[in-house]
Amino acid sequence: MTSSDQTSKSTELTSVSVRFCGDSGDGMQLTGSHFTDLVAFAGNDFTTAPDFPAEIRAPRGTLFGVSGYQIQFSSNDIHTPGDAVNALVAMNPAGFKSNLQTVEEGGIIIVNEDEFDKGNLKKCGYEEGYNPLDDEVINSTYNICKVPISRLTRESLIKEDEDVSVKDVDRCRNMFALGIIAWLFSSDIEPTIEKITHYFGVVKNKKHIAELNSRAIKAGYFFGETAELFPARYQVAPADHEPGEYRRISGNEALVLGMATAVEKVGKPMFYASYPITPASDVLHGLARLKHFGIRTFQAEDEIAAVVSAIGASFAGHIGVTGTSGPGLALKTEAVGLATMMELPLVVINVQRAGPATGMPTKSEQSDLLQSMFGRSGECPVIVIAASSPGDCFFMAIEAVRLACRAMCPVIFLSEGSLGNAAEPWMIPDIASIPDIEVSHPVSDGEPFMPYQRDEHGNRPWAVPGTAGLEHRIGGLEKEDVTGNVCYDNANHALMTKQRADKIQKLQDIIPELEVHGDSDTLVLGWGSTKGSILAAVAMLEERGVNVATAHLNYINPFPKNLGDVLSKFKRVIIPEINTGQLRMLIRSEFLVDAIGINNCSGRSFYVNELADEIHQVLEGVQS
Amino acid sequence: MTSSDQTSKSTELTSVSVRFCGDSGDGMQLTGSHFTDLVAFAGNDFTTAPDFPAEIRAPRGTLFGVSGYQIQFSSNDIHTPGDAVNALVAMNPAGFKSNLQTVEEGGIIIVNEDEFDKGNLKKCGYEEGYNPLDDEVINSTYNICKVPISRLTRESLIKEDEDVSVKDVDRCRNMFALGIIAWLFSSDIEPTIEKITHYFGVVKNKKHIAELNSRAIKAGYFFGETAELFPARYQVAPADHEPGEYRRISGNEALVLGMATAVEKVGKPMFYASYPITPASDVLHGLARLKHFGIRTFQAEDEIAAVVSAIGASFAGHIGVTGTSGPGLALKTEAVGLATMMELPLVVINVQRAGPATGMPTKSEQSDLLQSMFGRSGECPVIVIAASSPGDCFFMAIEAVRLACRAMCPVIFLSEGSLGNAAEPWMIPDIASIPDIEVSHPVSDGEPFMPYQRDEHGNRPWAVPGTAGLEHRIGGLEKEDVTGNVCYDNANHALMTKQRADKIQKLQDIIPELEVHGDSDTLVLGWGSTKGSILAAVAMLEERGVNVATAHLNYINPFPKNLGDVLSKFKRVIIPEINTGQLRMLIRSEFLVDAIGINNCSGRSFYVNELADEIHQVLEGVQS
Amino acid sequence: MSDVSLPEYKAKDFATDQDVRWCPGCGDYAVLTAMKKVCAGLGVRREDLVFVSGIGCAARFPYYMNTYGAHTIHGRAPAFATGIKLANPELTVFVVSGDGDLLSIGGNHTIHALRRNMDINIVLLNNKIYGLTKGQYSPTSEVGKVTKSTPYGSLDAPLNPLAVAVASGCTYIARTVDVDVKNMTALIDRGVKHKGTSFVEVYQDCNVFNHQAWFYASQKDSKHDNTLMLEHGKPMVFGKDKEKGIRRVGDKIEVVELGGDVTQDDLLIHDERNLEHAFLLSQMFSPEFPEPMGVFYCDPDEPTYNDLLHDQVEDVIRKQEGKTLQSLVSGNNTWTVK
Amino acid sequence: MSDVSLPEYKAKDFATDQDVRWCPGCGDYAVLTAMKKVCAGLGVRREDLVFVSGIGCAARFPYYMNTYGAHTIHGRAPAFATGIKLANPELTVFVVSGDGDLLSIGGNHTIHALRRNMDINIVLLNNKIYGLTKGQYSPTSEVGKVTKSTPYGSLDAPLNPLAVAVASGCTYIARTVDVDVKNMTALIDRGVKHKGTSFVEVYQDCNVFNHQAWFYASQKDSKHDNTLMLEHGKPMVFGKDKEKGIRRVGDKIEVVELGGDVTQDDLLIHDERNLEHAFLLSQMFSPEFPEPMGVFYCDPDEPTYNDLLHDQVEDVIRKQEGKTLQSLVSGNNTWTVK
Ligand SMILES: Cc1ncc(C[n+]2csc(CCOP(=O)(O)OP(=O)(O)O)c2C)c(N)n1
Ligand SMILES: Cc1ncc(C[n+]2csc(CCOP(=O)(O)OP(=O)(O)O)c2C)c(N)n1
Ligand code: SF4
Ligand code: SF4
Ligand SMILES: [Mg+2]
Ligand SMILES: [Mg+2]
Repeated sequence: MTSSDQTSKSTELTSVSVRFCGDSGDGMQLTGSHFTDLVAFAGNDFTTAPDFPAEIRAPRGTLFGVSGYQIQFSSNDIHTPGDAVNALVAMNPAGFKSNLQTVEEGGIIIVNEDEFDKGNLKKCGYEEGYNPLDDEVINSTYNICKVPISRLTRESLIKEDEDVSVKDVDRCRNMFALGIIAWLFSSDIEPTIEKITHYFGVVKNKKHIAELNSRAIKAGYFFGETAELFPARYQVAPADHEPGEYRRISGNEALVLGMATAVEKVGKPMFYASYPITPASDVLHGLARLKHFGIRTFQAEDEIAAVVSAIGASFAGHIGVTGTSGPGLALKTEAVGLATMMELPLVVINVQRAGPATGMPTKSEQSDLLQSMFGRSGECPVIVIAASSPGDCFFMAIEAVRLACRAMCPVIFLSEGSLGNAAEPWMIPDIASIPDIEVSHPVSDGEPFMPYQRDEHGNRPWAVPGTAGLEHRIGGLEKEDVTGNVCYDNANHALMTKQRADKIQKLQDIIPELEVHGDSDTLVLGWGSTKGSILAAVAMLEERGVNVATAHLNYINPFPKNLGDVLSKFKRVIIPEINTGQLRMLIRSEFLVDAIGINNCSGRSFYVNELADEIHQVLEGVQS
Repeated sequence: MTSSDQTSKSTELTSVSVRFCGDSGDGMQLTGSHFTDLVAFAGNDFTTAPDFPAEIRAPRGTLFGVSGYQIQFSSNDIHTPGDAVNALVAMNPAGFKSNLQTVEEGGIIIVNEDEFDKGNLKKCGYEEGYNPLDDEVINSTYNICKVPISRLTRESLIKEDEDVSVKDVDRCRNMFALGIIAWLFSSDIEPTIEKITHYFGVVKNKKHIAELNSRAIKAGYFFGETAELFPARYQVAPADHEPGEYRRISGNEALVLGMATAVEKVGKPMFYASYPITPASDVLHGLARLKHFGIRTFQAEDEIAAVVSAIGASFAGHIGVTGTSGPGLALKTEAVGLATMMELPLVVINVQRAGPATGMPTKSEQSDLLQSMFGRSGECPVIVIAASSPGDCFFMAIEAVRLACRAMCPVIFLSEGSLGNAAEPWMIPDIASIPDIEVSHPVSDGEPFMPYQRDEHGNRPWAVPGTAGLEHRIGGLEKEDVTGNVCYDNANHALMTKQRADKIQKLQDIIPELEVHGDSDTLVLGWGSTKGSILAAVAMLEERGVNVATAHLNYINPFPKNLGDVLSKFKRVIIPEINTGQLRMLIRSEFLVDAIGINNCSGRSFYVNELADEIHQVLEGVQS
Repeated sequence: MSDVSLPEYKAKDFATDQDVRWCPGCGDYAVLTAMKKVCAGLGVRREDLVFVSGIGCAARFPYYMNTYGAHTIHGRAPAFATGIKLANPELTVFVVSGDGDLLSIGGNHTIHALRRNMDINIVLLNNKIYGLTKGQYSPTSEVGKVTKSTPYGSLDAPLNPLAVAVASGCTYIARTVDVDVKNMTALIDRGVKHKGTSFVEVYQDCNVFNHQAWFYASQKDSKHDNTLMLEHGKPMVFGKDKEKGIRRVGDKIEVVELGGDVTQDDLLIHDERNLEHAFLLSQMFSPEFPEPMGVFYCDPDEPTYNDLLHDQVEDVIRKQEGKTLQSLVSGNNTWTVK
Repeated sequence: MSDVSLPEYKAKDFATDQDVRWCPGCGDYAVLTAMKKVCAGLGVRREDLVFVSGIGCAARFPYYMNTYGAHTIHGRAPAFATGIKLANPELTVFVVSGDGDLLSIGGNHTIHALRRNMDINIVLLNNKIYGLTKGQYSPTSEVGKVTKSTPYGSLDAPLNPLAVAVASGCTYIARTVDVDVKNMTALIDRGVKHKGTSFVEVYQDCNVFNHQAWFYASQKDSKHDNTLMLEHGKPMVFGKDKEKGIRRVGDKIEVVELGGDVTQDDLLIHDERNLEHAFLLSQMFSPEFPEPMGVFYCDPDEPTYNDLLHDQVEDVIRKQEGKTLQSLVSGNNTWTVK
């Protein structure tokens, strides 16, 4: 917690990181989400990071059943969910045990002490007879606040004259905890109470549940006020956000909305075919609800059927889109080659997760960049773009559709698990102000139709079945220039290979140039989700009196036109990545720049101070 | 034809390129193969390149039904099937039309003029009334020898007192043509007659066919002698081959024999699972015959089942091998990731063909190198090696098995269509002199078994089902170091990622260093099939007084230990490839060397003079 | 899709300018002939027809039909066709491909297309061999088949395409022989008009790598004893002079000679609406039984996936009418920064 | 594989040191219980057992069996098991996986494993949902299923696992319900002992995403009317007091109440050697019919792929005896350079 000011009533902080954790059944995601609403309404900037248990529900109280939700909120612009946690809420010993090391020294830990019984302590592997809440080292390292949340919740909600279900009451513990935290950070609980009342009361028609939840949150809030558990109360001033209307958005939500917007802007329906896979499934779930916005979704029998049916839909004149994560992308590669050869628009979304193989499905990584660039047989270039924040997924989704249509070519759109699931405040764009995407389908002029006759951009016409006079056949065998007939001629193959690469390169004319921020002889160049960490780390370095410039790549193939120029202006280029150096490899090879990598391939984002330190070390010549 | 000497009887040449072409039904592959035997027995060096029709049989006489077979033979070491053809045999107009441009100016063209009738001329698209054999330009450019092969064959074989089938007789036209060519190049036809006699007479028990064929070849030979069609007769002296026993071998044959040898050397059975695909199917066909050499083959339902069953076999203690071509490799990538994670030996053979997508299945390319390096999700390094000549496929197959077992890791073994189908003389290795491949399987020592406990090379133990006390479970989720339990810990993932990469890097200790030949400030660095073209081009440049050094990479991941050193010694590095620059990209990125590519992505090998010219141009600073 | 009246097509109008590249004598030619006839008579505009295939000799089919066409990748034609049909249900979509393509690498897409009852038309050219890759055994090859990849004979029992179609819930299932262009035309035609997936197996001769594999069912001298032409509601008779029939005895069936005691009334009646019966037909193998030709099964009442999707989309649009994109993007949980 | 005598196993000997990570109340627990019993009683050494799975909740199975195990990739378990079995036929190989894994992405490998009659044992944990990915519909979900990926209801007709198994030529086909551990144990046990592929479908409750999907077939109050326990050679009766039965009428079957005119003699007799009968059983759906449990089909006479391969290998070795590797490498067309 960075405290900036002291007031009599509450300590003013600029930035706070709170983490809720407990059993998967404890409703931690919901609690975190509600708290995020509160800080959002209070005008703070924020970033969130849910931390799901690995793939599977687990028996209550076990370590692998722990679910967490972290939020950092601030009066400044922030970009990451925070390195160290300032306040942890642990609803059970398993949550406590597995999250303790994330808390800063001296940080507040609110525990539901009722759950620290023998059985639960054993379930998460504490030795018989040991209770960490009594551990001296722990008590001296952290500010442990033991609250009998289970008991207090029951006591507040079970009244003699009312007949309530104990199960329903126990389900409100998380709201009690939320109340405590809300009090601690001086949040107004009214918006949440309103939402709960509306959701349970009106939508679900369960007034009594609404009532219980509201009472629980109030009880927690009042408990915080009364119990004098905490030495101080804190407050985070509203951030200095650009004026406008805001909402909270996660990367997967933004992607869904971006696709819906692209449909309107391109004036054509979208066909989204997918096979469920973590962390991309939510894109399918989201789009499946948007039939009224021109989107048809298809859950295929596997990833191959998904991508192939999407190409079929593109052939039939829809925007064919498919989404997946790394292992699914591996399965789709042969078909992406087909789309490249057929020269049809196709968007392949890859919400990356930690690999290789099944890897760690719930952890995030940037390690599919080279797969996206090169993971196909033959010389098979495709467009590769990446989103750099949750909200950016919206705009890059539109870009993906624009570029696919413009170049009649597959686009691989890289998101990351950490973007897909994380949320941030997002200034709601004015849809009307987003430019249209131009697409045209030829009609017959009576002449024989030449399906591989290229226009000034090097693109072939997108003739759609149902159009009289343009009947033609395409396929995965090499095509003859202009006619599109099957052709095994050597010179023709060389020409077509070049044309397929060139039309992508030509997109440099219609993508934004790379912007550089800051003045230094060192450039920190990033791509994808690292944007937030890099900005925060650079700001931290600035505080230390160290200046570096930054630039962030959203377009990987083609690179922005000015990338070479930009790189040539710096003495030193540092590339931080959540992999072992994939962008670095591309940059080194293309520009022969001795780029230095800062790499973290551990399935999590950079910690800001870790990244700042590593950049600092590079600058001091102490390469780590 | 490079003539080196004149004798009264026949002109002595150092090198000749002959091409047989005709309809798929004309037996051109067989004719070429027989002729190859003749030059082999005569002690010439040679290289061959069959040129199959594109994928499919076609109606007789059409252009796309043309089948060709080219052979270059020489008294020197040669490495390519020859750029321009010195003598062409065209059995029909379609063959003539589609192969004319391959013939050198002034070259000999023997045509079966009987087939140049209206119908056949029309079938291959000549204008009505036009016969290329009467074309003045053609006649002045080439040395056209019109021979009524069809008629002469019948006349020589149909005797009044014998009852032969006309069909059988007509099938001997190719032998008649072979006889002519044999006479022209002073070849002894006896070995072929013997072989034919044995094959048809003994093996097939069709003495009359043997008789017809022998008579046809003799008739052709005598016709050459009598008809005075040719201004001169030629002779190619035996090459100065190292003494020893030789055979002819193609890359796919060598690969099969290499695998059989690996089985003996490793002392374990091999399980080869594959799904047919051009040009890799012959590996399946060849291995399927070797059940008595410890090899079981399995034709799976698709490429995925093939690779996965091979991994299953490796788990069970066999050497799991799968083979395919580019599109099939694309399908196997997810499973290769699994083998990487399970840390089991696996060999994946990729006989590359021209891509992307279905591409040009019968044409060759080197364009799957980057797919092999990076075409998997996550950080998923594998061993990548490549064969550089048909015969080298034998040795690299053994290497593939050795490295896979040594590092408990998948090996992608890159061959090429042009290697797989081409043949060259090969000094038969003494199997006994090939070192054994060491593999050990642990047995229980009573302690709990740790499946991911690494040895000094960084490899985990290969414990095989059926071994008491070593029961364990492995899978595609990230494993905990040592125990192999499923593990989502961040630091562990980073560690395992590093260990998987490191053990491959460590193989540098047991693979040969890169050898450099020649003394120059320019290095021509190749990999795969370009070896032959590079050597020939460099020799040609030497004749022009230009010296360059050469080195050839058989190991791509890891690179030979001394590669960086080698590169640093040269002012200029040129990398010729049959793709758009895939090895170049790896070299540039890893060593920051401004390597210059000479690239031909047209589905055929380099022509030697083309490559020599391009290297020359680079040296003169005129980069093409 | 356009409003001027339909042109009168002849079969030859569907020929393309591409030379047909199958081997002389290949059974695929007959299918091409039949298909052109079907297309000429469908009452559908040329531009509304789409042919989709995978990879193989058979899969060259689209190149020879002057309609829209896609020659995709090995095994994936049903998925490609699904995308087309769901994007534009007005199109008449065909899948024509081989036994390796549709049953080996593509087996899964085939059964899933069938279960969805997408209104597409699948024609399986079954030559019991991999033609294009020059003669390996296929999933329909008989046990013991000696091929390049099985020099000592294949070991795996063949997959039964029509049994699998029955089990997968296909709503129109038929079989024909390549040489019988007339019946083939009629069966495909009816399949196209059928609402739902149609699946037609064609016994196709590969003249080069598996010649005569089907001669028992296609040649004059043998076909009468080895095949049986199905007619809905009619007794199952066969033989040159319809002198033989199929009779049920308990849980089994048997071949009987007609005449004497045995009359047509004793015979099994073909009922194309009965799924168990269709399964039974799929288990009749020569020489023990004649192999049925014609329509095994037809259920015109099952809704198609594309219709259901269409209805669902319409329904959602109706219910959500008036929702704007801007309101969707804004969501209902916003705050304002001033 | 070793010569000392077989240890006496108890079910609990097959537990591993790994915590079982399924949700409380998940039907997978019962299968684990049954499987440990099966393994304890098989007479096979622990080290000769291998469990293979794909990806999914069900696919976690191998981690909980103290034998050799492989948790592979989504859909590919049958192929992995095939490789193991062909490499070492002495091993007893199991595939345990979910409906998404074995029938959606892995459908093709499943049917090809079945047709090959590889001697492996497949247990399908069918919960009619994708559990691990948190609740999308699966290929066995009923039409109209509202899930995360089908908020307006699914459109595709489900795949019928046992019908597909029948059509694919599987030689041992059975079904059971998760709660019926006793029968499940017996059915899996018999399947393992069966020479050839055994395929056992388990109606498995996903307590979290598809709770109660099978309650009609598993709960005391409903199971008697909704299921029928098959017994070879016995009439097909069901109901709490076996008061109902299945009777054939012409080409169809019907449910009848026993008593009055109707006796057990009128009922259909279950014959597990009859494939058409097995297909019929696969088409019995509640509530119209009780859903059969037990052994649908068993053909112990079909040779297994692994045995055929073994024989072929032996045969080739015998015939080629004495051939040396050096002679193979040298070939028979050599020349000598001096
Ligand atoms: C991914 C992939 N694997 C393999 C192949 C090679 N291949 C092409 S066609 C074919 C099988 C053809 O058999 P079938 O479908 O029966 O068609 P047919 O040629 O017999 O008509 C194979 C294996 C390929 N093109 N792509
Ligand atoms: C290639 C690939 N695609 C998708 C996934 C995501 N995935 C994991 S399990 C699963 C389905 C699980 O359903 P089922 O097989 O029925 O098992 P259950 O969890 O219901 O037991 C999916 C789609 C994956 N791991 N790999
Ligand atoms: S190989 Fe067989 S299937 Fe292919 S075109 Fe020739 S005859 Fe037809
Ligand atoms: S999600 Fe369903 S299937 Fe998976 S473990 Fe939980 S209850 Fe079982
Ligand atoms: Mg076929
Ligand atoms: Mg399931």
